[in-house]
Amino acid sequence: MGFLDIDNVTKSYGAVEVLHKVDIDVQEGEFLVLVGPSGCGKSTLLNMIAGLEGITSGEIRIKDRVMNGVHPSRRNIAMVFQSYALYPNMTVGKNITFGLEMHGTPKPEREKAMKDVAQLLQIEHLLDRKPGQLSGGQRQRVAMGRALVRNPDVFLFDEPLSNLDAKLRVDMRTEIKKLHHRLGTTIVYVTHDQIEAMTLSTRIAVMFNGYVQQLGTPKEIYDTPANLFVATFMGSPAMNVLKVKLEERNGVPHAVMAGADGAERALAMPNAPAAAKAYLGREVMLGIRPEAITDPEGADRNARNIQPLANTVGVTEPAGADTFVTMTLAGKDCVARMRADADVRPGQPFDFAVNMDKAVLFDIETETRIA
Amino acid sequence: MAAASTETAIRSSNVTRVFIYLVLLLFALFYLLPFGIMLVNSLKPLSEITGGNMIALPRDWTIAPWLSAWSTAQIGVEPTGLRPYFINSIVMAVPAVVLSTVVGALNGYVLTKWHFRGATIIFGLLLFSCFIPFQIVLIPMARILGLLDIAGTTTGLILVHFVYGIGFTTLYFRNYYAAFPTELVRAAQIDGAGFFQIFWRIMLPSSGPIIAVSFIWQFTNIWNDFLFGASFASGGGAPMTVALNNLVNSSTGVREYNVHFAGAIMAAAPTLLVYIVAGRYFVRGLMAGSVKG
Amino acid sequence: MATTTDTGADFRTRLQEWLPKLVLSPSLAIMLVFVYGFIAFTIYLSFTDSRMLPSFGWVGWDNYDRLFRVREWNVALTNLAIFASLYIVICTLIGLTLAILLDQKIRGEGVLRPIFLYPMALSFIVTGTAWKWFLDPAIGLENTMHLWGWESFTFNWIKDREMAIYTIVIAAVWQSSGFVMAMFLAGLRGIDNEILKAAQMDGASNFQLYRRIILPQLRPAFLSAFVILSHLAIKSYDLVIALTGGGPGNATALPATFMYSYTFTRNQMGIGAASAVIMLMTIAAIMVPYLYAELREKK
Amino acid sequence: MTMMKKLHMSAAVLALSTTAVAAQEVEVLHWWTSGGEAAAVGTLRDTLAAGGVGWLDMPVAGGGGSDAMTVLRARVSAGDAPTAVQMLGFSIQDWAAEGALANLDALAAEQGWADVVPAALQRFSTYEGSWVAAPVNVHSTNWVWANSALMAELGIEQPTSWEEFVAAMEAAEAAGYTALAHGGQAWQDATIFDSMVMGVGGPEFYQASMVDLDPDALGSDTMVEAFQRMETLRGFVDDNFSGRDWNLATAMVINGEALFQIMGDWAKGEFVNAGLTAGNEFQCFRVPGTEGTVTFNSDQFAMFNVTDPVAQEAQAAMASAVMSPEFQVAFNLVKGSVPARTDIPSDQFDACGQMGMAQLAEAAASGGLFGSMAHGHANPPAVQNAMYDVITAHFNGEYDAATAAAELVTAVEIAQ
Repeated sequence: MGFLDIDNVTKSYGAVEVLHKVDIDVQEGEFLVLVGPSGCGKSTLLNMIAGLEGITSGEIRIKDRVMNGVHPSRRNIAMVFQSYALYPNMTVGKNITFGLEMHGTPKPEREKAMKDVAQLLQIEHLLDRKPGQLSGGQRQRVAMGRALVRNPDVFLFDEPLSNLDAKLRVDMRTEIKKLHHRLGTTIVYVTHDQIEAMTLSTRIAVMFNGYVQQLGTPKEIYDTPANLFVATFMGSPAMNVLKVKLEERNGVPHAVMAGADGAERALAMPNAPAAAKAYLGREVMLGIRPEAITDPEGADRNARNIQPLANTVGVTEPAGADTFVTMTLAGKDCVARMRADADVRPGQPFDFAVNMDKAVLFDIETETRIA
Repeated sequence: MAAASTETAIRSSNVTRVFIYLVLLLFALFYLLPFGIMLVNSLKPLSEITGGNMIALPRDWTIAPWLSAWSTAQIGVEPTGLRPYFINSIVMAVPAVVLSTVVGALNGYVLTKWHFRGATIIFGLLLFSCFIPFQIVLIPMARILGLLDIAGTTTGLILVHFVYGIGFTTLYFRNYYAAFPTELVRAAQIDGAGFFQIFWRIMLPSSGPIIAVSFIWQFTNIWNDFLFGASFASGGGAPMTVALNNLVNSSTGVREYNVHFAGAIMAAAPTLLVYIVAGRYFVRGLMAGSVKG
Repeated sequence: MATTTDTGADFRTRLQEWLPKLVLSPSLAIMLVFVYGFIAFTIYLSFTDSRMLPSFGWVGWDNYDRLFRVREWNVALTNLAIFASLYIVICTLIGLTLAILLDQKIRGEGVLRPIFLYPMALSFIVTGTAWKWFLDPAIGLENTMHLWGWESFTFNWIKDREMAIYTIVIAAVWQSSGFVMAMFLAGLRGIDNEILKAAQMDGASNFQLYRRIILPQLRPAFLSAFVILSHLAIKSYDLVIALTGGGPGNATALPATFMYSYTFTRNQMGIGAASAVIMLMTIAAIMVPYLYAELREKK
Repeated sequence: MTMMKKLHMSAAVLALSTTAVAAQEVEVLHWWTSGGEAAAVGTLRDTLAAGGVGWLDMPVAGGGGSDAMTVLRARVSAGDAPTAVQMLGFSIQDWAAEGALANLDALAAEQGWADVVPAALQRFSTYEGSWVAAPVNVHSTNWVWANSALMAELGIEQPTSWEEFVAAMEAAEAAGYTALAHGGQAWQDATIFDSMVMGVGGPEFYQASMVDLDPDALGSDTMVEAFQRMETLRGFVDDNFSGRDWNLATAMVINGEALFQIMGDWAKGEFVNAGLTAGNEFQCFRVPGTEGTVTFNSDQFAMFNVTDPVAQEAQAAMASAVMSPEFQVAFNLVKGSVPARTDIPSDQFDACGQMGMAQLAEAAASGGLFGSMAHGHANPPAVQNAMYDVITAHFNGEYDAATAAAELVTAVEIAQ
């Protein structure tokens, strides 16, 4: 029993079901991020928690109170919108206290709450301005202030950072994380940006096509994606997914594929999951994150199974801290992530080191991880 | 070049600009002409009009026609001038404009922010009402006013104008509110504001331009209406247009054209004033909504 | 967008669910009675022998039969076709031209705009006489030109059976083109300047810029203008009465004047109602597809 | 405010708005809104005021009373008819047929209206033998108005035949004047058409074609000839006639720009207002060919049903005042028409007025008094306007005379 229970919830518009049996328990103080591409149903789910959309079947409970059919204002929640949704005709101060006023909080208390929040967010000097006079970052803070002042059970964030420029987005991200640490509130946060999801959350629900594809901590999601969708959606650059043949050689499963020159390459997978046995002699999808393919010196010292891979370098992309190297593997572009000073040159042969600890296998048909 | 530094990205040469100004001024002249004729002739003695050039300036300037039209001209059997009817028109137009604007705003709010099944059809039904020719409603409307016992009263007239204004005001507000961020309404809902609180506190304060459009449109239409005013008001309560028509359209007898023109300008004064004062909101309001259809 | 009811929703949620419909229902009721009820009544009247007041003797299609045998009705329909097409086209052209010119950062726009717009504020009861004078060859433009020494100038359209309908077009254009200008101006102001800059960098000339980039973006304004102008054209009444009274002869009769005349002057309410039904059907033929397209798109 | 109080208040407001009519008061719908005639109606109001009857004025100008008739329909549909309504000819009959008019028989009998009002007028004032309206005046419409100075200059005597009339106009045209002042509006075209029909065909033909609507008469050669005379007249009208108001045409005669105008006797007011005297500066005579006959129209006050006894009393007072010789004289002096009562001494009237009164009495006695088609006293509005359509189309050159006569038959048939 969680603090916020989403219990087998579905949503249909007419005959079309857009959310299928979503089941998530959120603990008190948890930071849950709903992430997925647009149209995956994440915003619909958030709106259902807020009470802005009805629930077709299932239950949503906050602190064990069933919220189905309860008016948004009675759920003791607060929401920060993508466009901030600041009331253009009211001052910042009014914007922040409007909710309290609607709930009948006496004026002195409202003033005090407003001052506290303004101080917390460092927007005291803006209180008498209208939203139109604020910068994007300031509006963002006001929108958060409006949510904070209500002291709700659950905070809902609907892509709050997507309207900010890149630098501000990073700053505000940190800001939100700090707030969460300081206040210890329960947060449900919607975003399509997997970096936000990774950095902010205590748990992530990856959504696609109205299904929760995987629910887990950022590390679980990243290291052991439940399926191909999660694997490719999370992480940047995306995970390399190669169609390989699984063969047993010397009693050890090997992923066999063609190199840039068309000749065979085989990567041993001694600690492949037990289920992989069933796939021996068949084609599977091999997932390797770019950072698991490095130059030998840059390979993870703690890794148990580093496989060498000789291949021709395609393109190199120095990105400052790292250099991304593209090569052709199993007929596809495959990205490796190197130290900046690795000595790779386009068109030259190079000996890569592949950390097969981090490799995952997927069934070609079901696209689920073989575990 | 001056144009390059301005916001519009269109550049044009100086020759073109002179040409543009010329065309605009010519059109301005064309638009001002009828009003100019009225104004010039309202300041002439009658003899100069019947015997002379209508575009010429007065030889003897006089404001007597204006005084006569305002307070002494014969309207029916009473030599009252247009003055009392002016007040009738105000008493009729203001409540009708306010009512239809408020209802239109509420309708627009419901149709965009509280969409429900069938709302689009209802909007279509409301919209089509803008296009009904008023002549056909005369007899059945009279019957209904009679049944409601408000025939021949200002209340009845207000009702009529209110009824046939709803379509237009709903159209304006709906299109305006369609562009109004729905997230604001959601935020207010979470903040605990109810249906009417959202309307009063969030929607209305941001509706300035479209209120101006609705006001201008409704006021002009209602003020200028003749058919309903003549049919549904009783003699003493007749609006300005009916009185003006009685002044101008007398069947037999001498026609005092200068007085007619003075009266006509007086009757037009409030609508002109509304256009000049609120006109700059008009384009803005249209921009915000109506043109998006 | 709004909440859809959950079973067992709390009172407030259900109230919020009902309030919008409650607020909308009086308007709907009013429309059903005062617009659709009256239209139904008119349709019914067109099948009766009503003369001075409504009466309810059923005569079938007789009124329609008579209507199309009356020569004046055909004149009115022809006139409407001429008037409406010219009026819509010219108003749109002038409105668009003025809007484009005004959009060139014109000094004095604040003065010019109300000048272009003000005719919409005046009723023809007010300006009809002035127009009549202006168009009258004996005292108006023609006479003035003669006084100024241009003896050969003639402008007697209002007296000419063939040309009189065009004077109606002139006055009507005078009244509405400013409003159309405002709609186009609003449309122009809503166009993103960056697109224009981009197009200029692509080497588009001003003419190309308008033809290829700007005009296509004004499509909603064109549609709105078309709908408003066409319904004004079909409803045109005051204008004709004030300017020509339908003359010379019946040369400028329009369906609206025809309908009024038959219903109220000639005590042939049945035929008047029949002509009103034809008018309504014409309006519906224009409006319903437009509404359908517009509203479906929005859904 | 409590609910009861609110109810009470609104009831009081309602009461206020309705009692206004229930008192000793008449509400009068009319289209006499311009200076002179409005003042004339003012004398009626003053008469009633002296008797303690209030006057609620409801003027609706425009379209020669057609706007007022529209308004009347709205008022009757609303169940809120005015007490008395200015009305012309067949409209009275139509409203009486709807059962909307009051019965004035008692008052008429008491005051002996039947003896003093010409039978041709009673045809409109009574419905199925009962009085429903009080006639105010008789306008005769077959007048020619002429500029005396111009006649003298051109050496023209008063024409007594169609040929002399044409000759006189030819003379004026030759001298550079407009021979016939005319305004191209349907009712003005129809007004001269009345006189042409009467002049060509005589009283029997007028009765057969304009009143009885006999298709044979309407399509006859006589009708063709009447249309040909219209074409002749059209030749004497200046090019700028279309849409011109009748009073502007009258002004052309007054100013000496034009020789004649064919118009009803209301034109006299224009001459008088311009400071001209009948018989001196201007002349009036019957349209040549129509001497001995009078085509007329008559303004009447139709009285609508009222149920309240107080209102009935006020209505009777109004009818009585309209029929009083004092009002008939006072009003008609201003209006240019002649009294509906034939028993009124003519000494207060000018030369044209006296001539008009004498000829009216004469025509009434000899059976030469006919309702004017142009002014809705020969046939119902539907037919009248259908005739307008043809007459005005022909006058503007759309038909030749023969086609016009044929069209007239068709138009009248459709309108019936």
